[in-house]
Amino acid sequence: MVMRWRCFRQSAVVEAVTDIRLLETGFSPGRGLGKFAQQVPEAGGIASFVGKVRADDGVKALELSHYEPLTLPGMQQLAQQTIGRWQLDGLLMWHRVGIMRPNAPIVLVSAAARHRRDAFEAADFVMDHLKSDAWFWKRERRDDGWHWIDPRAADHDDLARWG
Amino acid sequence: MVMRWRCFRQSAVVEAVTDIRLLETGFSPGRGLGKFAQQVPEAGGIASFVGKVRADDGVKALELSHYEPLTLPGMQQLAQQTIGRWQLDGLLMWHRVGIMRPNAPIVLVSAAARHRRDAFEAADFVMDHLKSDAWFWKRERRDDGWHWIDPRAADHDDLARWG
Amino acid sequence: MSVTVVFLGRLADLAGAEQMMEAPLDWAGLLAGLPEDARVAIGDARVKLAHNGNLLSDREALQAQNGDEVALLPPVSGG
Amino acid sequence: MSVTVVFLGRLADLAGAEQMMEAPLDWAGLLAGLPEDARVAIGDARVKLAHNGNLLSDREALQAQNGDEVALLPPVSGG
Repeated sequence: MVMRWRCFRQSAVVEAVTDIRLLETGFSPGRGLGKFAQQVPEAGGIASFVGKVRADDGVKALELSHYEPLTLPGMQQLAQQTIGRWQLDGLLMWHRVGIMRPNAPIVLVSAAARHRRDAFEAADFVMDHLKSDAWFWKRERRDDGWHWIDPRAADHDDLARWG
Repeated sequence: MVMRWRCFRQSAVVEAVTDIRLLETGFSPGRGLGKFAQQVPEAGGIASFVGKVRADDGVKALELSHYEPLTLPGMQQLAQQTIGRWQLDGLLMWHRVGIMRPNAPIVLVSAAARHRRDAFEAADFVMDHLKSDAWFWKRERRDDGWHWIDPRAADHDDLARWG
Repeated sequence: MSVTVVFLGRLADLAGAEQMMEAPLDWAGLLAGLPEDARVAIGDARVKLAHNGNLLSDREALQAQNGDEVALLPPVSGG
Repeated sequence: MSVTVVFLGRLADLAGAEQMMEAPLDWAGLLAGLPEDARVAIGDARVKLAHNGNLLSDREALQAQNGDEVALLPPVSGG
């Protein structure tokens, strides 16, 4: 599942390790980050984000559904777009699907770069796009049953920052 | 070394787990992040940054020196400032001192928050301040001996973003 | 001689996760095969349509043949 | 009757990591106790001075007594 992409960026060929996965079962963010870091020894910095199912608000479970023919290809396109925009040594993007319990990790994004700003901005960019511009549908189970969740207005505002 | 701070933020008392350390020996960012995540179960998101000694440029070793009476208190003040500015469930800030080999982790920052933007911005803010506004002096050993490193102009520009 | 129609997100609550419809299938035929409340929900122009895994820029231009898969995709939420 | 003077960063290359100077010690006395190249380096106004762990806003106001610690801190770099 780990691949190397070659993309043209400002007339220079750049190569970055990518690791893009849709996961049907739970994963350990710490172990995922540890292994990713070993694959990008040249990187001076790695910025990461872990999103979890919140353990409050009376949510008993969260279900993320996806559409196979679009969701993973969409994540791969997002990775290529990100690699084309920032100078990265590597980009990891793992996203859960299926039913998750509170506190379970949903998403892990990690961007490795020579320079700190590239790593931070790339991780931030990927998260904003996964959050409101990727093919996932989310519903929560509460005491009174399942409820579909729409993106918050703040998510659209976040996305708009990238132009 | 794990403490809870109480700070006043916009007239509300906020409480955040803080874990601020100066480390004389090597550490595992993955394990550090794993343990930190367990202490902030309420957080929906955790943004992190790992900075490592670069494995290129002919650098054989890096030495970070500090001044005991100022360095750790300065990091604790930075933590309180960060907790006062963003709504966080927790903030981890570990910084190595001493002599390090290429690829060794130098710094680990992790910010846990209910909302993604708070976590990203807090981690970014802390890194910018540790990089050019904290009491560390850095020198590299190359084939021809030790060389002191000054902050890059880009680091001062990064810091200026926060006003 | 049929087309598989897949319903994502809250549309699945109104029309089931999947239906078989008679081929060939165009936009009018798709609407005609749906229960009233699903038809109303699909009236929202933000609902996208994919034909064999490709998004259609004009969903009303749908022309699906036997064995094809069509998916109706409401606005997403993730992360 | 002495003051410990600590030199950080590249100042340590010019003056050693630590020196003992006679107490009481003021700014003129500190400068007088330094080798020429360290005195030149400290002429840079970005070099800060800490007295018993507290930064002085005006380093020339230094008044250190027996047993005190004074530190000379050049511009930092970290991360």
